[in-house]
Amino acid sequence: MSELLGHYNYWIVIVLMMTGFYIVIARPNLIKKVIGLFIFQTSVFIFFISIAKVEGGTAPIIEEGISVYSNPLPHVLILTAIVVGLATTALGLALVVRIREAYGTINEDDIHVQDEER
Amino acid sequence: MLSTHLPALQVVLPLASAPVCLLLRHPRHAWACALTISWLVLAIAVMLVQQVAATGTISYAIGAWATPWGIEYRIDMAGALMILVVATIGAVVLPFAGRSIQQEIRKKHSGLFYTCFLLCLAGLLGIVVTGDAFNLFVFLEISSLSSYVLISLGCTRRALTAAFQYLVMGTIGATFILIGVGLLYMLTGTLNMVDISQRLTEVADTRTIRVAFAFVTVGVSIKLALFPLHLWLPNAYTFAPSVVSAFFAATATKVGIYVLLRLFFTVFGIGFSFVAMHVGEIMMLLAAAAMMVASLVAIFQNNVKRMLAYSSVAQIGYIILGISLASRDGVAAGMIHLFNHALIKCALFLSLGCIFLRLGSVELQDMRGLAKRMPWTMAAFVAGGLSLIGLPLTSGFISKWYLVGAALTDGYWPLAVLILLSSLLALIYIWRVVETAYFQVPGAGMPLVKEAPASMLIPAWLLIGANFYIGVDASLVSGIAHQAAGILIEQGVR
Amino acid sequence: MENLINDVLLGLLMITGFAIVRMKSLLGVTMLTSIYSLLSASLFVVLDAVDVALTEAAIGAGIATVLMVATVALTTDEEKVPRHTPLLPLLVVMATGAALIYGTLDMPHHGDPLAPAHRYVADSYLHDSPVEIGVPNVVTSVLASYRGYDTLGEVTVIFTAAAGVLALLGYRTRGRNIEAAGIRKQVVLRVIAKLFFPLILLFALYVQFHGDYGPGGGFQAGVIFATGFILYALAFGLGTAQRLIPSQLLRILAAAGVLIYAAVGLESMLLGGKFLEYRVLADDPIAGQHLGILLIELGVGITVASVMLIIYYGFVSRRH
Amino acid sequence: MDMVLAVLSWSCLLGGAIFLLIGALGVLRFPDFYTRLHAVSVCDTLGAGLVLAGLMLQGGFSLVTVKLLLMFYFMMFTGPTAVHALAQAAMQGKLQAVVDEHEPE
Repeated sequence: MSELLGHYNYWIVIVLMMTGFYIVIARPNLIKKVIGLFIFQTSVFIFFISIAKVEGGTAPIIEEGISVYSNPLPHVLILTAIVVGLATTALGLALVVRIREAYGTINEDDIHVQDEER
Repeated sequence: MLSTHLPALQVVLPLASAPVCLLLRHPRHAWACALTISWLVLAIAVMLVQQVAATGTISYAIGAWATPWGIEYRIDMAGALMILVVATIGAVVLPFAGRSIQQEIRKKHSGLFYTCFLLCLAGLLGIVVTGDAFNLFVFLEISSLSSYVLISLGCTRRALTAAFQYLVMGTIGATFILIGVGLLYMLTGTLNMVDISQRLTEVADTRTIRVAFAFVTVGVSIKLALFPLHLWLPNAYTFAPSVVSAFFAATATKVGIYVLLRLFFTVFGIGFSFVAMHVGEIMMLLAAAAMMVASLVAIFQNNVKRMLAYSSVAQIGYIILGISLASRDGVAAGMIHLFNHALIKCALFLSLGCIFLRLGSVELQDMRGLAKRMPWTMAAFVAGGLSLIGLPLTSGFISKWYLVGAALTDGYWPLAVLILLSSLLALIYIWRVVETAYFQVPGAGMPLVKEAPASMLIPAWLLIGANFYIGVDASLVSGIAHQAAGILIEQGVR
Repeated sequence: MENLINDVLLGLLMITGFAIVRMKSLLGVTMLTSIYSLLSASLFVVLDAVDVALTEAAIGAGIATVLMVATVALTTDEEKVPRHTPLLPLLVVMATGAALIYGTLDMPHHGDPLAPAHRYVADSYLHDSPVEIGVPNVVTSVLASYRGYDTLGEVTVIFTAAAGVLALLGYRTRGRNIEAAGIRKQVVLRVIAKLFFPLILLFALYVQFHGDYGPGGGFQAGVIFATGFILYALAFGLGTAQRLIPSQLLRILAAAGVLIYAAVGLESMLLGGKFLEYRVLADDPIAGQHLGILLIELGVGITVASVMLIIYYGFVSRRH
Repeated sequence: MDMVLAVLSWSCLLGGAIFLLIGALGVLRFPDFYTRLHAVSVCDTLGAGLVLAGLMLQGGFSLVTVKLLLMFYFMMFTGPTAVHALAQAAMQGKLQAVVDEHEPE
């Protein structure tokens, strides 16, 4: 039972990750794919930050009279990863805009059809 | 004094000159800037290889923080070989780019092209020299993002969809790597790869570490286009600008393979990767499938660039095959093929770039009788093709010789047969091009084209020359590769 | 109490996630994504990651949403229902999820203070950074000094994104004032925007320079700074904003930020230290660390702010 | 004194929560865009305001309270402005309000 209580947090985060992953690989709409990637990445960030949590700790800003802090290292990694994620999202969306201009659609299946015709 | 800072300069130089390149208004200036930097990078790479050969593994603590606390740059023989590959290809490809980019990319984009090229170069070099698992992810993303941009600059609209497809798959791969790194950190408390490997011995037999291993392996396999995760590669190589295809075919996937080597041997160790997780058998199977299936698909392609892209997937199979043997000879053979294939594929794509410059197409049907009009270009293509098949006196022969030898030593004789079969398939698809270019008459109304300019032919022929040199005297490459493989195996055995 | 908030937020995240899968209107999905990001930012606060929360709120719920809305406006709002039933993706996702859950079984419990992740490197950051760097916010000292090289990489990544958006979308450096037809009538909005614009910039400066002591730093400040200008551009049109801060200037600033960062690294090299070894920048090692962190955070802030604006200009000027 | 403060602050928090709940209910139940906007605007300002007031009472005379005051100040501006902008945009987009046809004469 304690096994279950100690890990259910991670399990929910895994469900969140898989929701994003599913959107990416199952949906033919390109915007939805980018959004799926965004959700997938954000959920991975939640996973990392969950690792960093220490029971009874506070934010890792050193202050008098506090001895237990949460782990700062995953925070740093995720700060970096958030920015990387935004860069990916921006680039992906820019590509979507250009694809729409070139093909007139942002549906992957329709794009395949157009590519096959040529 | 400067020589101690070479590992940092190797990466920071192209990284810091990319913004400068963005500010240069004239395309020629941006090109000149990128060219100078790429040659400097090559010079640094050569010096580093000498240093590593003289003193052994180099470690450079960035910010002077001791290893697990700060980020460490770590170069051993295997890393030095990879740096040399990436830097060489970068330096050879850029002179070619001047003319080719002028034609294939709109003028206002060329400054951005060189910016992204330098960023990609910095990213790839950063991946190779870093000793830190998370830093690897960051530089992986630098190289990936810049490569999405470089691919999307191709001249047809399909370049956009190819870039998007690569972006989606690449990001999934990177996120998988991130998950794996997170799991590793969770159980070891460190991000330095050597440090992880030391602390891993206590916790290796946990389900968490097994899953971490699976995730990083799958993530990296997407990046290196291991069959069947190669789906992004054919489109990306076909629709990217010629220079970009040449650069990526020689470097991007190869760096992915290097990361895989680091993971299997340095981080997880042979005992875990190959004995407990059976990654050798899985990789061998996938590699064999890649060699056969991708070569077969290549035969039926009418776009020569696409043909070469599928051939790349097959050749990655060869390299992985060598690694999957997990023996010193096997890994060395894989690395030799990695080096040789980088040279060959780059030369082949460069000659296609010459053809594209003159013809505006790389479709097989447009290449009828081309050999009479562009003799030097086609000769370069044929020379590269021969090496791809693995004829004696070419570098391809050397690497296949070592591969077959390693497979036979370990008693995998069916693999040797497969290598020969796959070479036969290579012979068929190369022959299709040769037959069209040399023995068919050009159709009526086909444009009368001139030979490609020297600035583009020289880089291609330089690589072809190196290829024949290795074909005759492979002692240097094979020496470095065997030394590197020895170090990897030593790290892997524990 | 904290656990309860944690669970409620996780539950809300799940609901939002499923709603995103099911919803067909892309604008609606965009809004839900923004909510998802905001919820995760709140979760980060509960999990003690205040710096990350600030960043996620500014980037995920702020800028990313603006970009998504812009993309939907430039393309289409409808999502076509897929013709085939996506069975294979479902299987792949199930397998991946199952693998991850299998992996959790040997993990240390959530919040366990004895977990190896907290005992080794991170522990000494908490103990040594007040002495070695002298900055109360440990996240800042790890980000800017111990792992400063990652941050250089990160600035480069965002710079790459700017180069990519410039290459893909470009923008007109000069042009007519593009604004939606109705915006001129929004008097209230314009007045409030004018009122808030300086306040937002002031707040950005606070976040930039207070990052040593509290949550904040170059990234967050840069994004907030850009948000101020985006608000201005929304209310007064892109042309007015571009007169205020021209595209060419942004290009220079984006490059300058990366160069400042790299220059700090090279300078410390010239002064006899390793790359990014700040302690050689001043006579006193601690003062050197402070100076180094200040400078690189400045570089980060400049690049992030100008890159965000470059990206925004790129998307908005695409509309004809 | 502490007791009084605690009771006051908790009743503020609770009251705020109730208003927020009512607002959310209104968004779900009201028939068209404008009435829903109405539900959001009134209850959001009051709900969030009360919650902030409750938190200020908890904070006492400290930096936190100053920050909360600033937040209150900003919310008083942004909430109504956003709702106003939305309504105006809807008007310009020619969005029709739903009018009850069976209104008694």
